Amino acid sequence: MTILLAVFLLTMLVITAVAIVRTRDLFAAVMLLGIFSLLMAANFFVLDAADVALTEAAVGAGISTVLFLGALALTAARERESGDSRWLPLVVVVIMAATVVYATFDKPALGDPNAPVHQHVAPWYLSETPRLIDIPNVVTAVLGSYRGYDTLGEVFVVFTAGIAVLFLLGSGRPGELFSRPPDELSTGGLKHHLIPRVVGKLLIPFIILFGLYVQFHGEYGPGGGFQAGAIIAAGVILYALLEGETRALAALPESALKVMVIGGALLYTLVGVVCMLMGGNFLDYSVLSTNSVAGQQLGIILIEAGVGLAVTGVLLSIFHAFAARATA
Amino acid sequence: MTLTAQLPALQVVLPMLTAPLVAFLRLPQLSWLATTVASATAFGIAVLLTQAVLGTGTLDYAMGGWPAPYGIALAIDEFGALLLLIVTGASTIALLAGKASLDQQIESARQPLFYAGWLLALAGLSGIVMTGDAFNIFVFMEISSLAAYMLVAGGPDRRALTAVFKYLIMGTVGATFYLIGIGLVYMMTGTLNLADMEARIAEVADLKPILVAAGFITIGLALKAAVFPLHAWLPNAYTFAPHAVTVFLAACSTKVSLYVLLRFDFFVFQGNLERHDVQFAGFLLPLALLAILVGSLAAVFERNLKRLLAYSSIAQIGYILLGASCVSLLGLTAGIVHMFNHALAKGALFLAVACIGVRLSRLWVDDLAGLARQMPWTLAAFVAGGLSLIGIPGTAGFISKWYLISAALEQGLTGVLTIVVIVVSSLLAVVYIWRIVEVAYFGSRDAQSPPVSEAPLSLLLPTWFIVIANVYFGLVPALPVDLASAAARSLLGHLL
Amino acid sequence: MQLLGLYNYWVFVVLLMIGFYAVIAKSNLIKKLIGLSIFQAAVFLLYISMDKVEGGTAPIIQAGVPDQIYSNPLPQVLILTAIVVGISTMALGLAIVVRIKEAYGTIEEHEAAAMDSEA
Amino acid sequence: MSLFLDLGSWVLFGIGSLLLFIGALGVLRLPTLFTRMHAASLTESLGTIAVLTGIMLQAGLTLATMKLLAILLFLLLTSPTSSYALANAALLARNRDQTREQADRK
Amino acid sequence: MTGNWQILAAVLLPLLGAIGIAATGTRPNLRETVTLATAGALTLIVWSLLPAVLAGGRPTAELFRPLADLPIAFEVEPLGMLFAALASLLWIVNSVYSIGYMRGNQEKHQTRFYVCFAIALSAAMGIAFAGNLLTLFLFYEVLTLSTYPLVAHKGDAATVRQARVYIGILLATSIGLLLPAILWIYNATGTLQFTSGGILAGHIDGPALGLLLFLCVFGVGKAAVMPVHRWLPAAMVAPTPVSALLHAVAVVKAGVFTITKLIIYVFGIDYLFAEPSAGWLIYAAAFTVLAASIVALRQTNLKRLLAYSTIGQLSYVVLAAAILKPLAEVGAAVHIVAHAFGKITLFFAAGAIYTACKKTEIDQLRGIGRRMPWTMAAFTIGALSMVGVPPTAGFVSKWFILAGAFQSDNFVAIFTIILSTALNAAYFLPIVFRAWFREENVAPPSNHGEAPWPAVLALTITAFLTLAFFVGNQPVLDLELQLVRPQP
Repeated sequence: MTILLAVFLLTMLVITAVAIVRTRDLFAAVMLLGIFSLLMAANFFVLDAADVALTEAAVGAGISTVLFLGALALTAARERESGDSRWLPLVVVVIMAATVVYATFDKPALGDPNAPVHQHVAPWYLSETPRLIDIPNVVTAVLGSYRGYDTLGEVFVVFTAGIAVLFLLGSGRPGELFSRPPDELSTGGLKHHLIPRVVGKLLIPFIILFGLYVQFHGEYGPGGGFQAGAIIAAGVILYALLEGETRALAALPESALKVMVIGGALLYTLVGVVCMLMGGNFLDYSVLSTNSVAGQQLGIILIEAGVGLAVTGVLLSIFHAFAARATA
Repeated sequence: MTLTAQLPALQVVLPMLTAPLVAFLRLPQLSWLATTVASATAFGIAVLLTQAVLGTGTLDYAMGGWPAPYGIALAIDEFGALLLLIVTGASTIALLAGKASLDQQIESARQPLFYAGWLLALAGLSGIVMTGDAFNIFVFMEISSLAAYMLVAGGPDRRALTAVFKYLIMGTVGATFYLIGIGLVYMMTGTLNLADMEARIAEVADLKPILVAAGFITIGLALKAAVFPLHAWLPNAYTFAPHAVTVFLAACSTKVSLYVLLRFDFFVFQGNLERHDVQFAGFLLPLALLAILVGSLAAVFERNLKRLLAYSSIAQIGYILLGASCVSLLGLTAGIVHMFNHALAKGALFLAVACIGVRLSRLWVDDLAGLARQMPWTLAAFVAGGLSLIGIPGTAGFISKWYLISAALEQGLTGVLTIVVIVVSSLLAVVYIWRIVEVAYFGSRDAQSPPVSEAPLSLLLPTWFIVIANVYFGLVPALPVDLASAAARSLLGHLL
Repeated sequence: MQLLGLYNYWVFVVLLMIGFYAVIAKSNLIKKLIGLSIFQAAVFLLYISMDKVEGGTAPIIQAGVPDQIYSNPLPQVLILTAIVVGISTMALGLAIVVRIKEAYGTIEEHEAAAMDSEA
Repeated sequence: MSLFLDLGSWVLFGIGSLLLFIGALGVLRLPTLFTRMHAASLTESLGTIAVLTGIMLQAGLTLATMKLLAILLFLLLTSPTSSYALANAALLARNRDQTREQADRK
Repeated sequence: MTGNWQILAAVLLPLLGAIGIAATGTRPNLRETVTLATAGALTLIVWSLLPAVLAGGRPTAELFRPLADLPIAFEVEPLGMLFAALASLLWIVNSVYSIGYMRGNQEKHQTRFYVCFAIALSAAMGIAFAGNLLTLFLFYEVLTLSTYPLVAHKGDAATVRQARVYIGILLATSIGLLLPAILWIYNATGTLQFTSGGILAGHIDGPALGLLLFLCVFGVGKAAVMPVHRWLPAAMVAPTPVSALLHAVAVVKAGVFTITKLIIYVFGIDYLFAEPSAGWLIYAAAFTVLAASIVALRQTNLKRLLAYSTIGQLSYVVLAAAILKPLAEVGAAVHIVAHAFGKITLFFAAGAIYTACKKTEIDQLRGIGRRMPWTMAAFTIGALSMVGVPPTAGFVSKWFILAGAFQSDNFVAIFTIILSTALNAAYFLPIVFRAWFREENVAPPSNHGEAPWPAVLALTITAFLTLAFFVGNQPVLDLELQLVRPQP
């Protein structure tokens, strides 16, 4: 039965992708991209990847659509035809497709349990986690502890994106982060749209609450720093859309954003450094407390908090950077 | 917890720790100072690591305390140590020299963010070089690329933006190709640790996904390393980036991607795919030869000084690949040594360009007319760097030319073609360096352009330090040659 | 199950190609970025379709159930990281597009190139 | 007792899917934007309630039911608001076009 | 930094001198004294090595060790000793002359001139004492680069174009041909050390040896063998002391010295003699001698005439070396000395004439003998030495080369020498005759007398040396005969 659902979702994916590429109206393309991410999230869920589905939905559908719309507001909304030939790209693409299809001939079939992927590293994770770290969600265990160095790199990718956008779209005036000071920003929001404001004001606290739930529920069910950061950021962005950026900046001022961005990145690195100081290797949480399993759990909670802080701070800074940029 | 045992982790953690601290500082001077100190300490650590590696061979460090295939393990061998020296050295020199030129090109309010980006690029590059995990390479490659896009986008000219956009698109496509490559290899071997992967790849070696994976990885990394047909992003990116950034990136960013390419092709695939060396040489040798010729020719006809040196960089990358595609101990040593020597030669040249850039706004070759009289020391440094690029004996360039030609001689008949190409491109290098020497020394400065004074001492001293390093490593190249030959021996472990 | 396996990879190939085509053929910078995100999304599909085990569920170990088959957690961790890398690159790309619009007045690559060639 | 619950959920599923089908048909067949939106909002409100209550009956008094209840409440709040926002935007856009047409015609 | 201190001093002293000259750039007199002091000290050091080498010793020294088994090392052997002694001696004379010339013509950039001069001499010393091919190649390139600013001294468009030809050909031949040859030798034999009797025996033979010889001979662009000679006339745009340096003291001599050294110490005389594929060298040298002499006939500019005569004379040395007989090798060495003395005198004379009355064309020189008797006397002695008339040095070297040729019945060599002697006479003697016995046809710009005294002093010294060498050539012969007799 699930085969039918999976095939349906995959076909919808392809249709949406083709629609995205063909449409000339960029606004429609961005909306379709949102739907594309949602379908992708559903697909991931069908393939038993709950954490990834949540991330794809929160980050892919939520934040990326907001960013694209922010950019579209500052640039043109319609694509002009370039007119140069279509054949060369098509030929290159077809050759590429042929090589990749050539690769899929003797690969293991989907889901067959004795594929090499399931023989080597994965069973160790599944069998050892209850003994070593003892948290139900193995994905968070691998993300936080076994491959914690990857996730540290990941936080710093987000951090780099944050400072890069601030560098490009920032104010260039000492002390101010965004290109227009808070008082000049739009205070209107959807002032005269009563219904969205009322419903929005009702929902925002629950969105933030759900974000915190996802943050701290990461060890037990799908969730974690990235997803929580995205959800909380989405909540605050909704507030900014409804009440105008000035109020949003009043709620979470520039200094708060700076602290969150720096705090998140530093928290993660300092946890690693503390582990070094206490005798283990970098990011070896078992030295954090007397009992190694408790140490691991403490470590994971701390770094997830660091990730959550950093991601929220960065996503909000990026949104404000785009929003505060004066429309030319 | 002995400090030396923790050094591998400290190498990456140090710049990572300072980046957030520097990002939102009020005083731009303080951010520059902090960045330079961090970069200098990173260079110090790199030197210590190199000594340790020369002493005891490969250094292993399990991240998070987890054993190799399950956790992420750092593995620093001679090849990695050499690259570490190049990356941290280039960053330190570019920062020391670049202060004056950066103060001109980047407004002071944005400088803290800029220097934070610089530190992240340094952390990313040194992270790639040390890690022994395939996916970890991808993550750090993304950190260094994003930071590099930011640094290049800092350039004053508006064309820096279109250049950096093309750089971003091609860089991301390259990284994603690499990701597909690792995915296919992971699908067939079930592991991401390079050493473990190399062990387990033997029994699935002849299956189709592995061959296509090798292709994807090679193309993806070739894109990141600006190997000949995929080099479109490099000339504009280096031309319109701020001068200090060009010094840093030109010296080490493409070489790190070449490091990953060589590590994958020789360490992982070499032992297992039986006709791999034929395929590798057959595919990359023509590309390398084309890169050398086209790069040198384009440089001869180029009028913008920085783009001229960028095209010459493409030719030099061709040299490194040429050495590697000889698939012999001497050839690999030549390629790896040339990574070091090219970093020195090109570093000196771009530092000299930075000195000129501080005084002149437009850097076209005919803008340099008669400049040698006003800026004698800068132009002397430029000529010295040029001589090292050509490969005059007594400079670092000569050592790599010496190894490259002797490696080609071992190839028998195809070797003769390689030698002809090397010689022709060296002569082309003579042509484009001498064109600049003639304009600078014998051209006449037209009347109405204002008199130009010599570059500030803070820029000149590091430039001349690198020039003297060029000559020193030309006469006593023991350090890079030992590291390179040990690296070549470890990479070719299976063939010997 | 066999059909779905192949279908999954075919969709991966098709999405990869659509994304790659958009990156190469389209001259609008935002359309290129959208193409890039489809291109990366396809790679995510490749990784995640590796982790499915027949009859397995998401790798969340409930204490009660003894011999439950779980899917492979590792590709999921990798893709978690890759998604956030994708979004970061997207954010930086969009910031550059905004700056290009301010500098050149257009976000069409061929128009910007034309303006440069005259200069 | 469980037979009765199963029967109830089956009935609710029947009603829900019927409503969803009618809604989809409406979106396809109806001419203008506003009529289509009317059909779409039909599926969002009633159809969802029926399907979700059916699942809740299946799940019985467990944590999952509470989560389903939260989803139901969330949908009930957001879908009408989004329909309103869409309609409002369409209305504003249409007025703007008309005023522009009148201005052109004058 | 180990080994015999004199050798290291000889190579590094001019560099110190160069720094000294650069430092004292602002005070001309102090700068001149530093130049002369360095030149004097260098000659003393180099000549102090003479007794050791005459006694058959081979002092060695080492500077750096860039490649594992290839140090930058020096080993003094008779040929190198001769070249070094010649170069250091003539540097003193040349410095004296250039002081007069530069002051006389108020040339600008004089500091740069003397600095590059000193560096060039240091490179010449390096080439002379080189113990292996790598060291020789290193100093060979330094010589090319340090003489470029000298050639492009005037700095106007024409000079720069000619300087481009100069640097282009020299760098192209050295990187293009010589470097691959060196690497081929290193790759085949595993060593680049100069050992008497050659190192190629058994490693490279048959047509490959001919090809390697081709690479070496045409790789050494400084020897100006015919197709790669274009740079020498192009270098005439330089001021005369530079041309004197290029022709007599350093650059050309280095080229020919390198080829002789390669033939003796890398290829080995007997090994090359037995190899038929190496026979082409004699024809190339002969062709160069004849063609250069014929072109010299039609030259109107005095300095270009001397340039082509030099190309011819140089190929004499290559011809002598190519005869591959011990006596001919000695003749080659002696000809290096003889041509040095003769040609530097001729160039000094040309420079003096230019300084005195700005005349450069041959037909302007009618009757100049009476105005500048000392200069023209020296010019005559130089010309006679070029032709090879008995009292001059030229005769001695041609005597030995002919002896070598007869020893191996090499008729090509004999015929070439005789014909070229006739051609030399044909283009030198008319100038001398017109200068003394014809009336002035062109009114001189000023009623000028001799050139400034340092110039005249220098050219009389070299003229005297040309004559003295005819008599006192015994020490040089003993030095060179060591090449022939096996090592004691």
